[in-house]
Amino acid sequence: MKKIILPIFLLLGIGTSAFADDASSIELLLSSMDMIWLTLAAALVFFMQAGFAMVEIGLTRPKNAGNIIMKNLMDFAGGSLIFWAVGWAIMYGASYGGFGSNLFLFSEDSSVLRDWIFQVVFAATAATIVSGAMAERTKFNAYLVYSVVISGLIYPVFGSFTWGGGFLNELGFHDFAGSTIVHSVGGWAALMGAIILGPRIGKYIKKDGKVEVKAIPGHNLPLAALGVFILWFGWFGFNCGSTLSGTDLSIAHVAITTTLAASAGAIAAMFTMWISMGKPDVSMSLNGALAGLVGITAGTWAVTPGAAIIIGLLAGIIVVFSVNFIDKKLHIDDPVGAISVHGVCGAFGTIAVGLFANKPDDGLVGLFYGGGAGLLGVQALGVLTGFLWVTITSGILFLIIKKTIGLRVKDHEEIKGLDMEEHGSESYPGFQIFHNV
Amino acid sequence: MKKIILPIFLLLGIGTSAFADDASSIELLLSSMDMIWLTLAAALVFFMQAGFAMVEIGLTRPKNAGNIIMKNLMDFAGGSLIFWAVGWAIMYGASYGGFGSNLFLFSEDSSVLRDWIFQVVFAATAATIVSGAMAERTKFNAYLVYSVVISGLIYPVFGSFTWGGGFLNELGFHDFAGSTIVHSVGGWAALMGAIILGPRIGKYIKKDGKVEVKAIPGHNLPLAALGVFILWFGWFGFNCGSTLSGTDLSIAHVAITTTLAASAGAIAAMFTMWISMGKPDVSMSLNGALAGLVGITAGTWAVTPGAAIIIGLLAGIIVVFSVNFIDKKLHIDDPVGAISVHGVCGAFGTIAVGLFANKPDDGLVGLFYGGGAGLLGVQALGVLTGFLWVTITSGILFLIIKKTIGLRVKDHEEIKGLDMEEHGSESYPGFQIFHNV
Amino acid sequence: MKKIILPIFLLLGIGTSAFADDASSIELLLSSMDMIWLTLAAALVFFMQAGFAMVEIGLTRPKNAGNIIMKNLMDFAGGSLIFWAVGWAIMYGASYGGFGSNLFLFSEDSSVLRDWIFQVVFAATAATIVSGAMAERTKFNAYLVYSVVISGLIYPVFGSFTWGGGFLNELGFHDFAGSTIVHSVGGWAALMGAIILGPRIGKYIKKDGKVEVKAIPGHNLPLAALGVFILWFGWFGFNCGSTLSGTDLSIAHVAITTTLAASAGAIAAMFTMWISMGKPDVSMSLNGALAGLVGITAGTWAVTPGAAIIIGLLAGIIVVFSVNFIDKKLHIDDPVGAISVHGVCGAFGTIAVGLFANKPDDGLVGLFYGGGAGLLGVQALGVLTGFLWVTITSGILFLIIKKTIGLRVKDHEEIKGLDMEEHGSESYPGFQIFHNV
Amino acid sequence: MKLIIAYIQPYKLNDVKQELFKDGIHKISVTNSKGCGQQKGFTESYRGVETEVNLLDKMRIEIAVNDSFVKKTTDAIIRGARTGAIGDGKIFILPIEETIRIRSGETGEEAIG
Amino acid sequence: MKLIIAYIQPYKLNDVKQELFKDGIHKISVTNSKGCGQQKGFTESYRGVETEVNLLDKMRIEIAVNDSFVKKTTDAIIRGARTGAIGDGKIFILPIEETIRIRSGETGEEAIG
Amino acid sequence: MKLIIAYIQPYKLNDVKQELFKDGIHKISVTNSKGCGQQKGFTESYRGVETEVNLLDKMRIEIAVNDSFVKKTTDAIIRGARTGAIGDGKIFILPIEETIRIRSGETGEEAIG
Ligand SMILES: Nc1ncnc2c1ncn2[C@@H]1O[C@H](COP(=O)(O)OP(=O)(O)O)[C@@H](O)[C@H]1O
Ligand SMILES: Nc1ncnc2c1ncn2[C@@H]1O[C@H](COP(=O)(O)OP(=O)(O)O)[C@@H](O)[C@H]1O
Ligand SMILES: Nc1ncnc2c1ncn2[C@@H]1O[C@H](COP(=O)(O)OP(=O)(O)O)[C@@H](O)[C@H]1O
Repeated sequence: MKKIILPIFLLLGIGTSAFADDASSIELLLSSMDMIWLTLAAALVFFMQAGFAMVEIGLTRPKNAGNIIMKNLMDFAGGSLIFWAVGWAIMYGASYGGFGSNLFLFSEDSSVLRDWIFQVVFAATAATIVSGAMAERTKFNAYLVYSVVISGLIYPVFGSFTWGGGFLNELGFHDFAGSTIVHSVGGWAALMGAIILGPRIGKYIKKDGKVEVKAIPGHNLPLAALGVFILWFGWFGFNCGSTLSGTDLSIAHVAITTTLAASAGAIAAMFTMWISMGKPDVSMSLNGALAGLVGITAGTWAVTPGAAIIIGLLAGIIVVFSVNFIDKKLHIDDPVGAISVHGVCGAFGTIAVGLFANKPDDGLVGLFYGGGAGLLGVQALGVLTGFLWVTITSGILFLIIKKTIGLRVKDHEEIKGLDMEEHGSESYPGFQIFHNV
Repeated sequence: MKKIILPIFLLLGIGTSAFADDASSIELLLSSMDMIWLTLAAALVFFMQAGFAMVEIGLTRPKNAGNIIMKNLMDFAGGSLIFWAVGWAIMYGASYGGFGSNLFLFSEDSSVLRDWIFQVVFAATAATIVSGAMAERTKFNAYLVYSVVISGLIYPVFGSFTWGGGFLNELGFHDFAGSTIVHSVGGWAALMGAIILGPRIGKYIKKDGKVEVKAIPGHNLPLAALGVFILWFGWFGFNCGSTLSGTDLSIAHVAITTTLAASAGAIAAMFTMWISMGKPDVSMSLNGALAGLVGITAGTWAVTPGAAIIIGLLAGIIVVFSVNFIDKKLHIDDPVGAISVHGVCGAFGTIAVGLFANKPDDGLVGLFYGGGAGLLGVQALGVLTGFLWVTITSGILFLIIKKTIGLRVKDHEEIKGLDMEEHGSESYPGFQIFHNV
Repeated sequence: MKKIILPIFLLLGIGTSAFADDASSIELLLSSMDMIWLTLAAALVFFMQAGFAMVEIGLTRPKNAGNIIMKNLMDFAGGSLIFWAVGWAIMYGASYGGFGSNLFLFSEDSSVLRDWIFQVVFAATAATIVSGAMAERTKFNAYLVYSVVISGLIYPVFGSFTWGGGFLNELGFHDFAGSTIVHSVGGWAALMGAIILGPRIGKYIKKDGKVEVKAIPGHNLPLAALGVFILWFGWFGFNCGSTLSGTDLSIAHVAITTTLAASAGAIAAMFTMWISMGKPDVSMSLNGALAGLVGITAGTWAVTPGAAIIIGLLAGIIVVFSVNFIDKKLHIDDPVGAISVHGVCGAFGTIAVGLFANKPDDGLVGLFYGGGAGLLGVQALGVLTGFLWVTITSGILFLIIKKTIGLRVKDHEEIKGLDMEEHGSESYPGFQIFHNV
Repeated sequence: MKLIIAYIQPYKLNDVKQELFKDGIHKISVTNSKGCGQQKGFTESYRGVETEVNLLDKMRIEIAVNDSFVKKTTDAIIRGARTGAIGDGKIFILPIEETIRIRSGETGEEAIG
Repeated sequence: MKLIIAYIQPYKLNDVKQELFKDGIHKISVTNSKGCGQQKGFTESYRGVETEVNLLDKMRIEIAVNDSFVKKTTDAIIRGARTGAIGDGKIFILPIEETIRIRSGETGEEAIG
Repeated sequence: MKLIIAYIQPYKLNDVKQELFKDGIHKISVTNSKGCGQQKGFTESYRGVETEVNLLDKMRIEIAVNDSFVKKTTDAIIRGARTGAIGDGKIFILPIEETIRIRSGETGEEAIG
């Protein structure tokens, strides 16, 4: 297939006769719309990996930046290979002709391939969410093992209950683009990881029986902000692409609810901090935008723009209180707020569908629109199932890793930084860095 | 709407019968093309927010980076909510069934929603341009107020004169993607903001009656460069998307004139600096690329590739002289050159349409192509109207803010940095920073 | 063409009658699919410029960052102008009505314009690859001259042999998206540039007759990682766009092989380093992802996902050994590994088509699929032709530059940094930098 | 008056500060430094090339005190910084001839505190 | 010969330099430093957690002068750095026993200027 | 005991270190500094505005040695740092009254090495 020659060919003569067959041309066009739409959406979602990496780097210390790069690169790399090998077969095998025939992606059906490329980037997103919560103290090889298991097993199995057509799907559980299926799955695994790992040295200081909570400031807010913008940008693919069809005219509706909820989340988080702490905090406002995005992801298709703003506002408030609660009360050390942003706001967003959904034609009507508590119940069930499935399986996984190869680096490695100890080099040689934490 | 299940459905049987109705399929396809085109273009334009943020961060000092993040995040967040509430109704209400019925976006018409998502990102662009010119000294709450008013009132009203179908539109004013309507609007508001704020401490030193102009170098050129690449990338959506239709075959023409003008602008600015100052300045060359982009935005559809190069070259030269003039003669302190890039080059580009337009079939012929001075006059009128509308309204706005909540931070806050004073934290803790300016 | 008004127009009445003519609507739709597909793909490939810039900045020293920005900006700017003037005519003139009629892009045929915008970004990619290998010691004006010649002559001539329809194309040489045509062309020019320039001061220290190889660590791994993610993202446009048609249903296949090969490359490079050097090196793993991408680029359309993984793995291993060999044995100083990533892995990937191709319907069958050595031979011939053409022409070019305006900065300029000496300013003023190398 | 210069491990800074504060020493100046001493360097490797790094990050503390405070100050530093491992650092004591407080122009023993 | 060490507010560096130049003192060395003294620290807050920051950015200036220049130099520093507010900084004067100019090998009073 | 303070060109640090190591001096501390001396500054220009930069990057080396090592040390520094051009730098020698090794509490001549 050489460049340029082909399209010219098409334009000269052959085209017209071939396309006389209107029906088949239309069929081709319809397929092609889905093809380019999902491929471009997949590219956008892929790019979110860069966003996650930048957010995590920005909100942690310079001595671990290289390690964070490696985690974010390798959870995608390993995750996509394992999803190719078995993950896809577990998640969608039932819908596409059985588990066995979907191992190693032997299909040559362009629509299967199209769906695969769009799905693999979601699996990788779920995996990479965890990285942030476990930052600055996790052994690199342990992280590699974890990331393969979540992409190859934990995520796909829960996916098979839902998008794959399993029991939650049959009950009418609605999670359009993955508030629960992707974000909460990542968020709850992050929760278990952060608990089992324990906090970074110096985060919680015991003093006269009381625990003093210390801030460990992120070292590069511009990178963190860039990461958030990249994530928001990628979310156009994440949510809009989840129409799964390029000829679905609800695409703009999805884009609008996504955008408004993110905006509302950022504003709500900012004012919540401003009022409760006295200053509009930068990194928390960034978290607020992400909270709005995660919160709207389940209902983006089913709620009105106005409802999206309310959901975003609530997510932005929730994320602040959740981060505070997890840090100051539970003393779980989550450097980037992944548990709150993805776990908690993902759960909230999924339940919000049961309140705000307004698609009577599709049988999706939430409590506030007179649909009763039925949908709400199903949504809550989905959230709960996800929570249990992930906390149990990822908990077991992290404990096994802890007992075998070990989950956490040694104290002196943590103090020195994972870049030096795990990867043998620094990330910012040349810059003078004040390494007192 | 659950994942995967839907498209499979389409592929099995139901598809063929449903699509037997070719005409309706074609209708759907045409609508879908517009839908995915404008949504993707909107995503690209949204991403320009990241570009603006990175350019502004890169060209200012490290002590204000967090504040810049907040401004760029919040002008989008606040701007999109106010555009949802009233901005859209002001700008396009007349075309879509009246002001009243367009408040709060109650429409469920997919084509309206599609247009809205594409338009909101333009409103946010106009707003965020101002941020750079007012960097490092503006009170954060004042900025929030400003950004809501420009996105909710100043921009939409001028938009209603033009794209909204108002009097300038009826006179034949041609501004394809917004050299004036978006960029100059932002640029002139930036001008008023920078004047009313006054320069940063240490920028212009009075000495024996003469004013000495000092450089306050930007602290992170790599981020600034990244920002410019992001903006250029986003401009593919900004200009090409402004065909407003995915089945408009002039898309590639627009892409080409955009690319060539940007290239020419970068080269022209570089050589202008090289010749006049002795060295090819980095940040000014980056400005040159943006100048070319802004300059071509009005005429991108109407001029030939060759003319685009000329426009880009001129914009690249103009931006250098304009930056110098504004800094060294007018002593208006614009840290990123926003007034010159967006205001001046936006005006120039709009007028250039009157010179270079070459679309006789559409009645768009510029002076150099034998179209006489008619178009030129209309273009000039549009530029002038924009200038007056924006300078007056934004001038009043900034003065009101100044008299009420105050526009500028206190001196000691400026010296200490807005990150510490307005947001209570640093953006680069860990890095050793030489804070002597 | 004013905003919004047009689509509204379409929706009201006129639409239906106009579209009664189904056949012409279908024709329009097919053209539009190609139009938006190639324009969006071009935008993605354009964005790779940012990726190249960030990788190069990240892997070099802070004192040269501004110079690297300028090189990466200007090779695109200059390259696109020269490609407009003559490059396109050289490369594709024969296919589009002759050399003469393709100078300065006077065509108004939308399909020609569409192809042009997609091709120009490839020319710029080939050019910018060289920048990394010549980083930190090349005179800026010499680089400008080089970049114009490669985009205007060296790349287009080789392109005319292949994609342009020349002899290699006629022999059946298959390089889908440019492993050889783009990447090796850049890589071999990089090789000649690095040889003729000589190493950076302090890279190879002669001591008692032996040469000691020193590391000159890159100063900003987070930026380098961001660059790699941007490149990978852009590769969705680079490879998938090379279907050259938006209605080619192999797009997802291309996306999948691209993604899997990149993942495999990253993993292979990481483990190769881990096993051979004891630690999973960050920058080499990043190179591994790029190696996988470059390696799959030729065969992305023609090989299965499984074969793509194998190709990626091999590319990831090869790049490590190649970087080591070039550095430690040949003592050619290539700061970013461009020669290995683009030259060597590009050649490998092109040859891999002769081994792994599996498209019997198109006559593309590799050795391992029973296609015999025929294709392999043609592929090898293409690789060799590319190598000879580029090394000879670029070698001559660099030597001429060396003898005339000079290729390399003076020693004291190199020590002080190109930012100060060539551009008169620093890239990170404010940050404390440890300038001992 | 003496100038006490101490090189300590960076991550011990907070402990040292606390010990000093406990003993009423509130005025200190801290600088980023790189040092090499008995503590061996380490090997970094970058893209497969090994590099011996023997300049390690250290904190350099400067405290000017009146003579009677010297012992108290060095004791506090030692309490905060000692781990018993190589790399703990050194303290150097230099004579100061005069001290001036910029704000008030006070000099000598008054100015130091 | 004396070594004059001064800690000043970072943003006063240019003023101090100018005052020194006016008085013919052209040789100085400047280092980034963090200090804590009478000037109170401030509270940063990061993600809702308050942190007391009591190491503030300071500039550390070192000037080696011959004995006759000491007064001139400290006066110039004070002129440039004094605002009258807490945090203005300190000057310490230490004895130098020998000075060597690396380029020429000159020593003593000749070398210092 | 003496404290040897040397300001050198940043890119000469490796040479100086090597010369010191050759002569058995293994303990040094290095700080980033900016200096201005006989070496003229240079003109940067940013967006068309010229700025005189007269603080140049320097390395500040501190070495504490016993009296008998002073000559050896300064000679090694000079060998490593001298290019003969302006900007090579200076060496200052100050008296140390006491040295303490934090790890062991040793003091005096024992502690320094
Ligand atoms: N003689 C010296 N001159 C200058 N700096 C020294 C000297 N001795 C030690 N240092 C500084 O103190 C740090 C710790 O010294 P080291 O010998 O590693 O500690 P320890 O004595 O605890 O083994 C060194 O990295 C160096 O910065
Ligand atoms: N005794 C001291 N030892 C070391 N550094 C000191 C001492 N006193 C003051 N400094 C330095 O001087 C800076 C200014 O001191 P401070 O007491 O705040 O100023 P002022 O005396 O004007 O109130 C401090 O931040 C610190 O860096
Ligand atoms: N009197 C001094 N006081 C403080 N620092 C000095 C003094 N003289 C020289 N320096 C430092 O030494 C550096 C080199 O001095 P310079 O006069 O340029 O070298 P040279 O004597 O070789 O010409 C200066 O940049 C400054 O940091």
